[in-house]
Amino acid sequence: MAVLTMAKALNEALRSTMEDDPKVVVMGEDVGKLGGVFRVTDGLQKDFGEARVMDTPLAESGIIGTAIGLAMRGYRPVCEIQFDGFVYPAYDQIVSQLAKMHARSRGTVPMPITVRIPFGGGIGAVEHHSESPEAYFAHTAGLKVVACSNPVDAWSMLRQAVRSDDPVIFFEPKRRYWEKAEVDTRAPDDPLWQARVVRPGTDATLIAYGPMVRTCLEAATAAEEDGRSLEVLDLRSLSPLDLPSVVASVRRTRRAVVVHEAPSFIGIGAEIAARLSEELYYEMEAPVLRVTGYDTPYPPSRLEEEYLPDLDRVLHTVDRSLAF
Amino acid sequence: MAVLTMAKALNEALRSTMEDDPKVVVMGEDVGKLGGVFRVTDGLQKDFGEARVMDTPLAESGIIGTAIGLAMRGYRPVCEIQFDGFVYPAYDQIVSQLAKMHARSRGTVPMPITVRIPFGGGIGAVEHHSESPEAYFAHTAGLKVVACSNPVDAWSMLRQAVRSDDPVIFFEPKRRYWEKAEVDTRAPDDPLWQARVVRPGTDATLIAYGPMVRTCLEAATAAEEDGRSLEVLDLRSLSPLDLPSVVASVRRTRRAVVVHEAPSFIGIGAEIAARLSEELYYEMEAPVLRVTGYDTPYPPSRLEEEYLPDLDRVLHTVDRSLAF
Amino acid sequence: MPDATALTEPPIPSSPAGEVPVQLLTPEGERVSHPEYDVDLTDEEYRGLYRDLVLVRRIDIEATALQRQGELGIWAALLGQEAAQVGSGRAMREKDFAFPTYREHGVAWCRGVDPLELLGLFRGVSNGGWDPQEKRFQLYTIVIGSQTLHATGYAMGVQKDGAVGPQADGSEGEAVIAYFGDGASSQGDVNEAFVWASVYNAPVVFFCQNNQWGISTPTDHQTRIPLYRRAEGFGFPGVRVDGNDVLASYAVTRKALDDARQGQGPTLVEAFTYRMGAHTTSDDPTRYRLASELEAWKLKDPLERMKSFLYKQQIADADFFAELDADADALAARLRAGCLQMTDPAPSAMFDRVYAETTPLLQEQQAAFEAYSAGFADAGAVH
Amino acid sequence: MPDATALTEPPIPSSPAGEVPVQLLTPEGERVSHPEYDVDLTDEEYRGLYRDLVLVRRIDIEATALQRQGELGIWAALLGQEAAQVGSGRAMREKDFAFPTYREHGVAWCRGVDPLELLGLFRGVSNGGWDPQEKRFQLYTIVIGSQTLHATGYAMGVQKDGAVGPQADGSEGEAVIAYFGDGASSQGDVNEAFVWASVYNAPVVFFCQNNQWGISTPTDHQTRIPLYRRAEGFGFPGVRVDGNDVLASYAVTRKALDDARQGQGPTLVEAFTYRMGAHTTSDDPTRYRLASELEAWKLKDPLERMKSFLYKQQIADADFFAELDADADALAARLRAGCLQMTDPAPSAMFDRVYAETTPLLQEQQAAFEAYSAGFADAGAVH
Ligand SMILES: Cc1ncc(C[n+]2csc(CCOP(=O)(O)OP(=O)(O)O)c2C)c(N)n1
Ligand SMILES: Cc1ncc(C[n+]2csc(CCOP(=O)(O)OP(=O)(O)O)c2C)c(N)n1
Ligand SMILES: [Mg+2]
Ligand SMILES: [Mg+2]
Repeated sequence: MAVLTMAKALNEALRSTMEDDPKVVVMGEDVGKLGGVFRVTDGLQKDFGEARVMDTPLAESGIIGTAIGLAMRGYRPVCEIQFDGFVYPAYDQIVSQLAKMHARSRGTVPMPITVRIPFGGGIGAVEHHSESPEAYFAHTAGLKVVACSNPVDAWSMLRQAVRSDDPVIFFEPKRRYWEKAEVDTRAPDDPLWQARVVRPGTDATLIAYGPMVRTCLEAATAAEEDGRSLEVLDLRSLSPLDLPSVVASVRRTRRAVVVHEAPSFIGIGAEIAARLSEELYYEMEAPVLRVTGYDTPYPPSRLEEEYLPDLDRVLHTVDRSLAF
Repeated sequence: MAVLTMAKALNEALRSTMEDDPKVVVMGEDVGKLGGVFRVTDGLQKDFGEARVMDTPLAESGIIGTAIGLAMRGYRPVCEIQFDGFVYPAYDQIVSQLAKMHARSRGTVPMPITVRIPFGGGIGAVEHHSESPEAYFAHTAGLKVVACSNPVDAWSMLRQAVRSDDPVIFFEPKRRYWEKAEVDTRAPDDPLWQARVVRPGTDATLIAYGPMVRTCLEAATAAEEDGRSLEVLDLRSLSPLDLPSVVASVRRTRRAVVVHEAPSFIGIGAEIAARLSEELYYEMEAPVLRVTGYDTPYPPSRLEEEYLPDLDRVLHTVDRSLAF
Repeated sequence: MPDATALTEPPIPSSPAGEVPVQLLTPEGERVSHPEYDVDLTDEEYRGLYRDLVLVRRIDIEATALQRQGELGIWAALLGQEAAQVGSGRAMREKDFAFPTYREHGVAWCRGVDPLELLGLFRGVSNGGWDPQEKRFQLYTIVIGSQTLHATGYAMGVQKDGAVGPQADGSEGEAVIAYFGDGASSQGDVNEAFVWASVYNAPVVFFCQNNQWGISTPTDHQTRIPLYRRAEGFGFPGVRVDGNDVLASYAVTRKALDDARQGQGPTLVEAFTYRMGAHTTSDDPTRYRLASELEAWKLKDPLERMKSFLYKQQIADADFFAELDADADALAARLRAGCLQMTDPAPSAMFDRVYAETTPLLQEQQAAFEAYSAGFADAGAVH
Repeated sequence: MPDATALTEPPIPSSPAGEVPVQLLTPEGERVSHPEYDVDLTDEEYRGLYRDLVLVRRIDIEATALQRQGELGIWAALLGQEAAQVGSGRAMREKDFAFPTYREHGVAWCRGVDPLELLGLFRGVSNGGWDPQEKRFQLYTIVIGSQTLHATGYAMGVQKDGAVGPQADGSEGEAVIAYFGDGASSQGDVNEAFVWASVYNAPVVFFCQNNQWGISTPTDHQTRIPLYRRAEGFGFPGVRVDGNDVLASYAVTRKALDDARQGQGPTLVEAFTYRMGAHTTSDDPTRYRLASELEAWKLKDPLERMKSFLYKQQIADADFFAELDADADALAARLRAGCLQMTDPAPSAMFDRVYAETTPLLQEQQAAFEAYSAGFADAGAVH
């Protein structure tokens, strides 16, 4: 067992799938010599060569479009999009080709492609470097969308994503890249599509993913001091959504607060609220509440702490929930 | 007062704003001599010239990107995207530039651009010609998103959209292009951002927009025979959402069913459900239910009738709502 | 604020000068020579090409008729482009892989795709029905330009597999061909494909059928110089071929594919041709182009010139033509019958194969859908 | 399935051959002549250009220092690219309009943008604080390539306004300049801008600073021929200029802008230069490039050669240089002080100006935010 940062855990996951399967290729801007701007692909080109770790031209549609062609030839590309805000030039290839190819071809043309996207704010960056575009992809039939929240999951989820025969949009919470944990690379993987209760509790469920899991854990710890027992559920997979786990948790706690950095309007939180209000109509004590980024463009970084959900806003909203 | 098809009403709206304001320019693929594949821009190039009605090169990012530049120069472009499924190549320009320019520039660079998109299914078309991508845009802060459902609104909403100093994504339900109504071009405009009760009722509210408004009206008529009084609310604006009107209606009927062609997962319906379950927590008799397209790629057209919400599915869901 | 009339017209320059395309067969059916390109086919092969042209046109005409009769939702006719497609399609070697648009019925034919599959697509029973790997012919791509990147990526894969250059089996390796139109040349994706292909020296041929129109938009709205010259800007060769000349289309494509498979990287082939029909059956070209233009192009008909050639050179006799006509009739009849017999997919199929591994939510929706539909069937039975 | 080692390396060809760029000043500061381009400036103008170079570099160095001290989130240094930027920036006429990337601090300087606004952006207090119309300099664009389409659209607007060619006020009309990098040349948007500009013959100059790198990616991963030649493929002229030569950069850009304003359409200018620093302060170029490369380019430093020229030609004396140094110090001090004094925007400002006409939902969020924040302030007061 080694103590790894999330970035390193992802790096090891790539390395191990590349060792296991010669068809796995890594491609993206600056993923080679530089090892990616977050060093997630560090050392891979050196060890696997330029044919398997490709510094591509600077064009995201080209990255995804050629990855699709490589997949048709039997490769298993892992594409890196440098930052969340730069995935949009590839949107057409993702939404109209990557997502639809399997259905279009009635399964004869699978798309075992992983698109890694560092996402979210909190790193003091300039515009377009702090976005949370996950709802765009989760709303798209044919894609699978996941987000890891810690090094252990980073390792096991990325390995499973790469091995998946479906296209997976893999969100990595960039402000958590440097967080560390013990990662047992020989432990059996938690199934990729399952949510996980990362802290049990009884008074309300905090539902989160990616960077907000830790925020929720901190909130739960703080709440404990006030005698409140909050359960924290890490969704891990956004599409498919592990609704049974969500329902099971909220059925117990009877209250739910969804937390994400992405804007509220038609975000993941809306879907969870809609589902829970239907599934647990007679069982909940309060409506599902949301703590999210505001419905504005991501602000200049000096304001990002105001924009991003934090411990206080989570607790404030838990209070509102409990007041129902 | 003239009887106009929706396509003609839109055409007249463009003509009238072009007459009113020499800065209005129309641009897109085949909008000139051909008058657009749906003839919405029919005759405009002939009357206003090639400088104001531009047949562009075949590239959607180019259309929106140059429209942004034209807007910076003081023009007021109305862009046509030929079909819903072809807007994605322009996604980056729409989401990262068009939507964010006003905020980025602190209002010094307004974006008075209208992007017209024929949307939705039901016309027996091949792939990519029947999509409902509205949630992608409505989730995007900085954009306004509307959908018209009838010729009268088509006329007044498009005129207001073009005059708006904000970017408006204007969805036109393509299978309703040929429906007719009397359009009084001298009547005062219903404000663009307001929903409207198009049929009052007491037992439940059907919430719809674009092509599904008529489907809901038909369902309400059919329900009447069974002694059920359904209210039909046409949202008209999806972003901003006229929540007060939605709440007012459902507060009266206590039951709501949202109907749209777009997939269910993280669609507009989810947002409405989330909002209503919070706003009317103690007042509703049933959870908000949704009748939507399935979470699959739009199927080959011979299956589209199975995919699209219809009168029966709406009534079936109303039954479910009433059973709560 | 200047008034409307003060706006100057954007000065779109007039149609790109017609630089002379490679030609091996004149519109009158005379064989001519070209310094760089030639074909040396047997009589049987010549007849084979003509046969393809005729059958492909017949498929197209039958499909158009079926659409008119309401059997297809829409049809995108290849009328006039048969030579470009058959020439390039036949230039491919067995292992080569093609990435079509929505109009490559002639190429599909050369790859052995049953035309009924094409009808199925335009009828709306599928989004393509053949197995792309088996036919070495991708599914039709409707979003303009996307497939050029797929082709380039596939070609990069060929390269990674070591399948470029002399192979253990004695062959010269594999090549890829990407089809697209004059309109498509404006798309970012197509130009990105040019970047990728040239930087990686990928074994891909970009085959642009310049049929003069992108729906109602003439080519001078997409480029102000001949399209084949686009390649210069990316550092690889471009060549313009007479796309109504099946022999030249064959020769030029064969050379480009062979160059690619031998490791010489991409070529852009511009097949200068003409869309003799409407853009699709939904289109009305009288709104935007003069009848005289069509008349002029009719004189360059790709079938006529090949027919003259076969006659003049006595490569084919009346029997051949009669037999071919009969075969075409039989093919058309088969297609018609097949189309009319085509059944819709089971509704519930729309939930299948969205993913390689389906999801609980989708299964839930499918189950609900099936229960709902069954309820209807029951209700129907009762009434 | 071939094993990993069987994969062939993609044969990326070696760096594009260095075709000779237009040069008017050698690295040693010798004035040389060029058959097509020249400048004829007064001594004061020569000194002015040098002054710009020095001040711009000083801004850059100060900003880098401020970033190191935690005052800026990040900084994208222009070190080494001063001549390309000052040359092209000063070539613009008053009404011309520039569309920058995120590195055009030198052009911003020429357009009269207060460098403090740039610091504000990289500090995170704004996304660009100047009024683009007033400065005729758009906001910085971070998404690679997007601004080339904006520039083209703007240029189409210039055309529609009749502002190309001789004007009533005696001027020769307006032109537009779009900045982008070598990496950006691969983006679909940039190539679409080329299509648009050439088809509409728009008065826009595409100014590509080929600084040899796109972060860690060398230019041979973006193109296999010199970038200025990309324009050929789209039917408009391309020219490579020594981007470390302020006089040549000025001359070539001036000519291209004047051509554009006179109705001769677009030109692609490739300014061949070198990014002497890191991509940004977050970058570590030692991971991907050799120190020797940097050393070689240091000999071509854009400031040094201009300084030698001024000295040798006795256009400037020691006093001038001393005074300039003092001015640079003063500027740096002003920036430092201004940066340290910069206040964050009011948090609630993030809800303002999302739209020209705000929305009820946003107002509701803003109100809730303000109430919540006020609650905190109160709470804070109590504890
Ligand atoms: C991205 C995209 N935009 C628009 C369309 C609609 N459309 C279908 S065909 C066509 C014209 C294509 O012209 P060209 O590339 O010359 O091919 P051709 O139809 O002439 O074979 C257009 C605009 C599309 N299919 N995809
Ligand atoms: C669409 C997009 N993709 C990726 C990035 C991240 N990124 C920022 S700068 C850069 C390299 C740009 O290289 P070049 O165009 O040569 O400009 P330079 O930085 O050298 O001035 C990249 C990849 C971005 N800003 N936008
Ligand atoms: Mg065409
Ligand atoms: Mg660069």
